[in-house]
Amino acid sequence: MKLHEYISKDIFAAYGVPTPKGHVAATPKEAGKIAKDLGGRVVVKAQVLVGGRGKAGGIKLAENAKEARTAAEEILAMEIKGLPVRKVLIDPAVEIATEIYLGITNDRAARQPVIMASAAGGVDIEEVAAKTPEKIIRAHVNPLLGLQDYQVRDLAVSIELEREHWDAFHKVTQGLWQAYQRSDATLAEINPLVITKDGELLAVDGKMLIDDNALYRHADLEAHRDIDVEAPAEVEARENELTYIKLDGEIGCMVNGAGLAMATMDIIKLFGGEPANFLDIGGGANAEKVAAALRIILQDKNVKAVLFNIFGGITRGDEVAKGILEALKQIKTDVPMVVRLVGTNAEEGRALLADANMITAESLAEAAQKAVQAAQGSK
Amino acid sequence: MKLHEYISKDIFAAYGVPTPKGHVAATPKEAGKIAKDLGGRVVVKAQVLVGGRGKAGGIKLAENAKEARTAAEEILAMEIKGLPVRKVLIDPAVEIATEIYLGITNDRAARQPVIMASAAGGVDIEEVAAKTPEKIIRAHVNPLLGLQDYQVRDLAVSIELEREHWDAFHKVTQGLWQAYQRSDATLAEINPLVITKDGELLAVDGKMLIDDNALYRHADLEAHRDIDVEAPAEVEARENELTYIKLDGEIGCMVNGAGLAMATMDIIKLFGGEPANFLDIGGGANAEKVAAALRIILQDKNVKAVLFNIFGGITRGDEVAKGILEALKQIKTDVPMVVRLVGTNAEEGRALLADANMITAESLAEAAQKAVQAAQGSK
Amino acid sequence: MAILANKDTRVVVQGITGREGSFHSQLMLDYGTKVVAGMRPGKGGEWVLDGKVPVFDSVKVAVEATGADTSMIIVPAVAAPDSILEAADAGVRLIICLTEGVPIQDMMRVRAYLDFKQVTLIGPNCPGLLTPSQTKIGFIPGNISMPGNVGVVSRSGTLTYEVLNALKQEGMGCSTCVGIGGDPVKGISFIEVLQMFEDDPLTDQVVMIGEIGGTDEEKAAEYINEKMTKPVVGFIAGKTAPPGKRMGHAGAIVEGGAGTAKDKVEALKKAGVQVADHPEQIPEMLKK
Amino acid sequence: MAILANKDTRVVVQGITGREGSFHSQLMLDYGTKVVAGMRPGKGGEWVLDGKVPVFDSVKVAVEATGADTSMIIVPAVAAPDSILEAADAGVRLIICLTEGVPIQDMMRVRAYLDFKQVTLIGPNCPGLLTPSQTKIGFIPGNISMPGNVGVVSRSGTLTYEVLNALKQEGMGCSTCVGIGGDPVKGISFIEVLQMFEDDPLTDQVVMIGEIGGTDEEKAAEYINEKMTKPVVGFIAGKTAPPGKRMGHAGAIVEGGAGTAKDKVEALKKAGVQVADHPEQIPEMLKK
Repeated sequence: MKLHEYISKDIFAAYGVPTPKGHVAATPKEAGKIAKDLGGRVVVKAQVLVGGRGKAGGIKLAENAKEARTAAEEILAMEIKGLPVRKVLIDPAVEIATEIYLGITNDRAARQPVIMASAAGGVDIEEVAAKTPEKIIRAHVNPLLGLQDYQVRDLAVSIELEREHWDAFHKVTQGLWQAYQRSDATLAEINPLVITKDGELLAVDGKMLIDDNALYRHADLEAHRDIDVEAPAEVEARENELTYIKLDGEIGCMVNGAGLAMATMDIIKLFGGEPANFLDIGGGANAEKVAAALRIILQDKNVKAVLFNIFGGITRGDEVAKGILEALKQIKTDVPMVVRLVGTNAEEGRALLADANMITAESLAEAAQKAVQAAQGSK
Repeated sequence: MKLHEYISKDIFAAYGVPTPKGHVAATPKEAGKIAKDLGGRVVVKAQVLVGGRGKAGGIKLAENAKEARTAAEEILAMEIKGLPVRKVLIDPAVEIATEIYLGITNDRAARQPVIMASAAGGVDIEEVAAKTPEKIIRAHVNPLLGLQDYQVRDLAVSIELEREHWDAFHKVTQGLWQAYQRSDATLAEINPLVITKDGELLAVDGKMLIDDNALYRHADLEAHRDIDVEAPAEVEARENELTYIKLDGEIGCMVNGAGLAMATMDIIKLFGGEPANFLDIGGGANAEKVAAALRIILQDKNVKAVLFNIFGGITRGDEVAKGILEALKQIKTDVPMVVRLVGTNAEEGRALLADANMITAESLAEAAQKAVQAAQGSK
Repeated sequence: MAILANKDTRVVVQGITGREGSFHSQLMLDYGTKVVAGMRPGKGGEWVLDGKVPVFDSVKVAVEATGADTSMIIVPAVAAPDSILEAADAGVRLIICLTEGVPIQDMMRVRAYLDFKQVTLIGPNCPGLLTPSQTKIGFIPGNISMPGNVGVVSRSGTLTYEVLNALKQEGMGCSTCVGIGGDPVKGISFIEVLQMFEDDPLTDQVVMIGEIGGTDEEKAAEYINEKMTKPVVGFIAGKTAPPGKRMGHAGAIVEGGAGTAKDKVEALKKAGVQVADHPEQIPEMLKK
Repeated sequence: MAILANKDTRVVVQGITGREGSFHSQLMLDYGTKVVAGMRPGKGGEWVLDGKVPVFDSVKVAVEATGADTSMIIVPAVAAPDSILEAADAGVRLIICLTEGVPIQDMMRVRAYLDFKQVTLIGPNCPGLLTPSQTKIGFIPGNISMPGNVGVVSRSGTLTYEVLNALKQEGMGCSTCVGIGGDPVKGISFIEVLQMFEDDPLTDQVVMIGEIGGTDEEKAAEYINEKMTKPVVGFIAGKTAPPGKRMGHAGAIVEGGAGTAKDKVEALKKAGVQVADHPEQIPEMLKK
């Protein structure tokens, strides 16, 4: 789950990382009030969960409260990459001497967290990583020991940080590590970490991604979930513990298992169709979940055919069949459906579906081809 | 550093261990007030840092506030094993069904913490350990991982705890572990951990020892240090970063290094003397510390001779000599002094002491013999 | 003999009393797997699966009492890290963790600890292992495969069943099938299983099923190129996945442009691996 | 050759710029020890000890630049755990930590981590190591010993000097002297050093100096009894120590009645070790 800049920075601050003393506003009036209280120049920043908001005009400098209010009004009316801006952050403007990049993420290959620092902060770090990887210093952190002070010093040395800033850098870096670890983050990033003209270190922008699997122990963070970034159908899917991603094609898919779901999408494409979605009903899905999944698929008016590809392991064919029948009781639809059930309790499932008006298939290739045909037929 | 029962239990409670809702009192009046507020039967318990207070009469049951006040009056007037009772804890009395022992300490041989549990709680656990060691279940805890839930379950199974108490036991045990770890304890012990007739688990008595080396990060605990348990000279020594333990003999010793200090005491005894103290001036002691050490030794009126045995490594002979001269400027004394300086800067030290009126020795045996003779001569 | 597990493998199931735990343990028993013990704290002393399998309060006691050498874990995600550590400390040689949804930082800590231990972990979030006609430990349906000389290793769950089924349809059997799981931080990796197949006299050919995300397939391709003599057929799922979107589990995040299906297919082809366009092509590729 | 360190050992000193650090580094240089680098964060680029030794900001850089293979740590207690881990991760093969007062739980974590690493730790709270006429790493004064065939291992600091000095007075030299330190949780133990002496062709006899507390001496006695062929002379300090009182450092707590001087002396005697009543008796016992 992505966290907004202002929430990420609040978390960093709670672990001792210095951040600008700004506040978030949902209206231009609030924004003006905050700017007035802060005094002086401020930055008004769109709080959206996509990159590139600066280029899109989502960050504006304001000399005073009046300008801040105007800037907020403009930004709050924007959509950035399709996402509405609901909140703006008003931070005091700072005079920047240096910009540093500092981030912690999981290195899956090393099976350890990795901390990265670069003197080339403030820009697109992925571009730095691609073009001048030597400018990014990396250090792996043993997950049982945690980040050691010597590692922080090594980073400071490697990015040629002036010694007068070492103590402040230590505080920021250990604070970021605590924020990463205690929040079950998969990414905790400060970009830029600014050294101001007054010689202070300040986390001017912040970003966190939280491990969805760990949200059960972070109810406070879950409460900050911004459902604007998800299509309504995706929200509904998540609430039903399904993974659904809407795509642009015309063949709805319901599959158990992420790998098989992707392979099913791939084979639809291979046979000339376009998948309308990714939908993984997960392991051990019961009838209720299957019914919810079918409702979600059919909400997409582009869908011209539905392909069920269920290979039973932990998921049982009979449960899936019951779910389909349950959903079809509730939803009146003419969309043709191709069903392929294999594996655990597949026969019981096929028996249950025998009387429903469905196209059946044995192999995956057959199922995909029939779904593509059905979709073309129903156009 | 030992912590009082009431402080240990406060710490346990902060980590979620259920403890009786009692309070500590310094006067009988306060004790009566607390008993009145608690209502019903209470236990009045002497807060002293020695074992065996129960047998010494330091724990009394009181039916009401009036009795509690009387009991507190009696206990506050006591000395237990030479220690004055300055505070009493008034806890509500509980109806005990079962008593369990639960403790965590450092197993130096295994280089890991070890958690111990026994169904034979409420008694002297060292006696259980000596006579029926099989009744104490032990589990080592990996210091990087911490106490795992499965280990807690294994303990519960092994002490044959009824399953209905497992959840409560889990909470108590993980709480005790947190208390142990976050307080840098060398011992955290609940004895007894009571199961009340109502089926509640309750830490009725608690004990913690804190690693002196870690007190720099526990200023809150250091503030609770009870100097009553230390002889005044020991307090003065600690404040000067010296380790001094008063003994009953007549030969004062000042030595650098604990091992050499013990060996020096041993050899004094071997040649017919009795050491008056253990005193380790530590590594790299400077003149000021040496002077303080000498003052402390000479405060003991039993001392008939002083033996300085300094083998320079990190400690420098010249610094020690300067300290002795410094102390002798301040303290007028007739006590004969035997000095043996060897190792780093020993010659410089001997040169400095050449004009002082001191007995010198080359070997340790010679020094000890001369000190024994001097002590006999000055009787 | 087979790699990792065979008919003599003695399994303790952690979480045997749960709905899925008991269902799959029964299927395993039916298949012939030696499910010698179950473990569920607080249920020690009971017998389950028609009184055939004793339940213990701890893995340690289960191992002592039944000689179990392998643990299968099918517990809620919140309990999985503790269960893995318990199994590791109880002295089993193989742990197969089926549980999905284990937090990644938990797994990083568990992995760091397991590095001390003489134990192999498969999973979490994996379908388990199948050595046809000998043993089945996990979700892989027994009836979709038969004994043979093809070793199968996969990051996916149900996609693996698809492949086993396709092989069986063509009369081809499997030496052992290992589902290593799709989580970003996990136990055994492609390379370790490929190495076992390379050394296994009963395996003549290998199928490797990967998906987008991470760089495990690329690393496996390097290993195949440098060390493997046996032919490998590969398949990569996720060619149509839009970049930057999560496809069901964390393993399927496309990280920083790397780990796309295209990259992986190219790496495998460069290593001499035949890569199938869809799973049902795999049998004919093996026949070549 | 000698055990653990010899004239070719290249030492980086962590904390070289401190008062004690520079003092003892100078004594080491004077003795002939190859002090090739110092380390002190924030002082990298400076040269110390009359411009003879370069200072680096990290052990890693010091190792890379100077080929140091051994680190001596002489930093405040609060920095010692981090310093040990830094040295271990920088790839030295031997770490000698002189610092006293390191919290025991810190040391337990450090030890658990070092179990992963190919590195030997001596200390903390130890006087270090002396291979006479070759190298001196730590506090042990160089002039109190000379080369010879007696291996010395000790839990104590200054008491060790006493023994070395007594040996020298009697014309006896030392192959290597190792002060393992008095802390309850530490690096190398008696047994490991005894084993090295047993295997060392330059060592013919061994002196082992213990003290009250713990059971290391008892375990060493078992080892001597079962494995050692070379004669061992022992000494135990603390016969007059009152039970239950702390004698200067944590190693000297008498734990639960075990670990008394009497127990240790008996265990050693049972293992065939001659035990001296006072340190100056040791040379004549070795002559027998």
